[in-house]
Amino acid sequence: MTVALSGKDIAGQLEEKFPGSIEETGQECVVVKSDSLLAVAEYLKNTGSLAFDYFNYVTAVDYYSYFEVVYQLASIKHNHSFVIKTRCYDRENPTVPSVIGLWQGANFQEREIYDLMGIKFEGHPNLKRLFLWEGFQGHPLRKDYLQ
Amino acid sequence: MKFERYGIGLIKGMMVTIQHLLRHPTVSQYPEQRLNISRRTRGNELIWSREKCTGCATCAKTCPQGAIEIVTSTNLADNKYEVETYRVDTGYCIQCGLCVEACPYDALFMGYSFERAKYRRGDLVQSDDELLESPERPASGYYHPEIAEKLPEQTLLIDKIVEKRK
Amino acid sequence: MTTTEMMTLKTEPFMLNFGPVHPSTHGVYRMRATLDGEVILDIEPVVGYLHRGIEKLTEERTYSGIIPLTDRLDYISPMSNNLGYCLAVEKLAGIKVPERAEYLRVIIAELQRLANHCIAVGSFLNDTGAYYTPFMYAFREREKIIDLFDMVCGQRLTYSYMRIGGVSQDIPDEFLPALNKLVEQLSRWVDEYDFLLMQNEILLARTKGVGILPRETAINCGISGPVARGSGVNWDLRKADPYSVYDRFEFDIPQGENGDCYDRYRVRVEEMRQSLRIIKQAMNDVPAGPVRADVPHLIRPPKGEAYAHVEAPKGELGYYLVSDNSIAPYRCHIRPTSLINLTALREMVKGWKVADLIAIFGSIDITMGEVDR
Amino acid sequence: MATPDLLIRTLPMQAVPPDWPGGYWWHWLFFTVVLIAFVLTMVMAVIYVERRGLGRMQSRLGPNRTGPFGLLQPVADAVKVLLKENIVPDKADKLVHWLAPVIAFAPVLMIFAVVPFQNGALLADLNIGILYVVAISSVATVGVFMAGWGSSNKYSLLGAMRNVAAVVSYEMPLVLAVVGVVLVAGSLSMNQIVLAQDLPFILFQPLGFLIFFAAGCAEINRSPFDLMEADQELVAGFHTEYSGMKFAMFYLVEYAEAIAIAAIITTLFLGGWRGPLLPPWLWFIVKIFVVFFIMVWTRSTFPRVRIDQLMAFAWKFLFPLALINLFITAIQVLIWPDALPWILIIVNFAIMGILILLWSKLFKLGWGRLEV
Repeated sequence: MTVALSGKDIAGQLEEKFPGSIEETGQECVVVKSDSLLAVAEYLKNTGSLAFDYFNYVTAVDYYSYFEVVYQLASIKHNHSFVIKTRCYDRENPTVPSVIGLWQGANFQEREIYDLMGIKFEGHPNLKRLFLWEGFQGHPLRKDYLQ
Repeated sequence: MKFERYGIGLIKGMMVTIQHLLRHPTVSQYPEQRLNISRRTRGNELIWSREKCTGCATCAKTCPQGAIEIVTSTNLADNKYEVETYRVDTGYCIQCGLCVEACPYDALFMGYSFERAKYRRGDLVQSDDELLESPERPASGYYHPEIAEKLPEQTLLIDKIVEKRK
Repeated sequence: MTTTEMMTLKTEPFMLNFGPVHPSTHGVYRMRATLDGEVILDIEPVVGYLHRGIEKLTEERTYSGIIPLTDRLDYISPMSNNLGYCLAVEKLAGIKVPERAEYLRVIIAELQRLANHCIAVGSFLNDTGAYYTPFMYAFREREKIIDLFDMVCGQRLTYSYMRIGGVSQDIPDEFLPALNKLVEQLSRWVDEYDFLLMQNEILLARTKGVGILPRETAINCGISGPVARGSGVNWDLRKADPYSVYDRFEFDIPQGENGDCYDRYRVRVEEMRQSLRIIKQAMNDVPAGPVRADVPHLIRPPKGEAYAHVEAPKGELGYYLVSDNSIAPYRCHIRPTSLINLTALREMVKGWKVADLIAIFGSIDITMGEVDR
Repeated sequence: MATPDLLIRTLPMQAVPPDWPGGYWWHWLFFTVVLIAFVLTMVMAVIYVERRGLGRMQSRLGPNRTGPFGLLQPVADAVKVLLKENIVPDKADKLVHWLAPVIAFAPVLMIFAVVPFQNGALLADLNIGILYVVAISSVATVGVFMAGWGSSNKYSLLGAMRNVAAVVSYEMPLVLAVVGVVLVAGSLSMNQIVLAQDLPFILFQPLGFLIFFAAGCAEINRSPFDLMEADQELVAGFHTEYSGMKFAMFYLVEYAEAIAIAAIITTLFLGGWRGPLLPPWLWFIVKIFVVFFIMVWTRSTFPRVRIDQLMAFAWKFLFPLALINLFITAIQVLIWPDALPWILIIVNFAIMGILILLWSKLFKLGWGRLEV
């Protein structure tokens, strides 16, 4: 059974390591500030007791006042999973650091989010639209998108 | 990478194909040879019962495609809804069967026939009388086990092959 | 100029489009390949020709109205898609599924795995050039499975059989005897299949050592399913994170060693045997009882979010649902197995020949409906 | 007007057999008409055999709607394909594109000029018949390459390049296998080779037969060497851009070549028209069908090889074996000219077994990946 790690434990560890990086702590997730996302992700991946080597998915949710980017991680070695989230409040030019350097699997998914939600991933080597054609106006998955 | 097994694997494979040459083919010739379709077939039309329908429009709310259009009026004398129009655009219908499941009064059935190709999209719209059950438009047993029992048993390919090898 | 320089042929790379209309891109996938003669220097995948905006559509539909949409994701194995979605909603709303429905779900999902692997193996062998023979045999066997699906749900491709809180209807009386017969025939057939091509020298030469996906890359790229297991990753959600009643059955997880095309093919054939094993165990103790929990048709799950994943035939298929306590989900993200499995394609095909590109692509087994959504 | 007589005397051509009607020109006309008719009807027959045979092997039925048992399917196909619009790509080299099917088709018909249907029943009994076959059969490749180049399509070009590479490589083992037969028969004339076969040469030359069959399949793009039109990779190879009549020509070439190879195998290894009871021409046709059926059978079973494996198979497997086979045959012909045939047969089969086992062990296809 994959164990979903408790948000409090991880948040404690992260707070110790990167003070001020945690925005909110949920039951099975933490919300980190987007500027410290890369450092947190690297810590989660490379720490022996956590070893989140497997990247399940990344997605984004539009909550009108902010975008929430959700990363689900799993560890094949320890068989546990965890969710980290980050928020960007800028609607015009939302930017999140790309985790493609840590997990290759984020490649197409970040492009997909860029395409449909309009969130830019800094450091992505090939950030182009994935499904829609170049020159398409708007980002369909945003809640305020109208034909 | 080597030619490891001296071509034995090649010959084994050829034995399998030559055996199939002697076996009976598993296909059936459609327009002449018709197999019995499943008793629960969701054919591409809907069967509607005017008597049972109360005009509650649950089917229209459930339909994920919005293919069902129902117009009702209140009959004040009998104090009940009366269905004025019941129209299904089977061109939009995806035969998911959710409306049949949702109907609280068992007034809706999936159709059992399947050869309903038309030349124009407009011909695919069924309304009122075209939706009633008739000998040409039997109802399917989908979600209605009492109808399913009366329909012919489905022909299965697993039975067919065993039959022919004898 | 030295002699060696004079001897070296000057070549010039050229671009070639594989797809979107090509016999073996399994739909409308397009690879913009840079070739040097027959050798592939680079490929760039181009997707989106089948994009229907399913994730956007889900935001306007009721929770049960999404089930027919999930059929159209991976249209080779709709039952697994249904199952994954229903699990996610059940997790979100906290619904307990009756025992009988759980068993039926497992049987149906494993049959679906068999049907999917029939197509995967058949079309992979077809891609290596076996002229439609294994393809036809595989489709014949799939047909038998489809017959059973037709029997339980009345449709042959878009089943929509699973419902939130169970399955749509109970199985008919003739289902279990037919299943018994099917399992018996299928295990015979898998052996015959082995005989046809498993030891064929040409197939071995074409697939062994071709398109190697190392274990580390597989994990790093988030690859799942038979492709990952072919590379030796011991990761099967049926064992690692058992959903439904999978923890009650005994089965093995086949794994490859080298991560080449042949291993992926082998893993699929072995998985078919394991699926048959699960079905045999499950069909003997299907309990009696209801097949559907009492769930309202327009269900309103409480505010919150849930992620549920299943081991679909192609890999980990997940649904991330966010609910705002209305009749439609606020957001439904689908973790597309096929799209993520394609991540490593570029590394896998570099330096191989055109013929290998097709074989490697075929061995990943994708469905465009799921890639583009 | 001494030209015809001069032609007959100067060309290395045997005189017309006395029991055949007419003079030289009548003979020429008669056989030309017969050959064209024969090739066209045979193509239809083998297409039918292939489609029905493949169908049954794949547990389907194959075409069965047109005429009794679907016998008229090839006719229907032909009518359909001839009525199709002829589409030429905009950027194609029009002349080359137009000429290619003709150039591919002509040599295939010419092969049949030296194939004996019966004792002496052939258009021209050249005393270098088999050499003529080998020479002329390669010309079809030019047509294929023209098709690939003229279409200005990259798939076509890749297919054409593969074809040229394959034909150049497989010509060597093919010819070496033929030389073995020529040594045993002691003549290059096709008719003489058939007359020399009291026992079919497949018994004396089993290894030669296998080599010739494999190399022949590769030359005419039959499975498992059908890389040139590999439909899973190159859509349709060199004839991707062809339609209508011109496509029909290529389709015709494909099957006419298969019949030609089957006819040559029949002549060289299976005793040609010789056989008990049935009339000779019928024996000949029956044997062609048997050989063709084996081609259909392999096509339905085997996957396709890759281009580098195709080359490796020609140069590392078939070529050395063909050379060794030639040496052994030469030694046998020199040392044991009067040996009992049955002893030779047993010895040759044993040698074949040993050589194939040994070479399978030594043979390596090589590593397919290049660092880029």
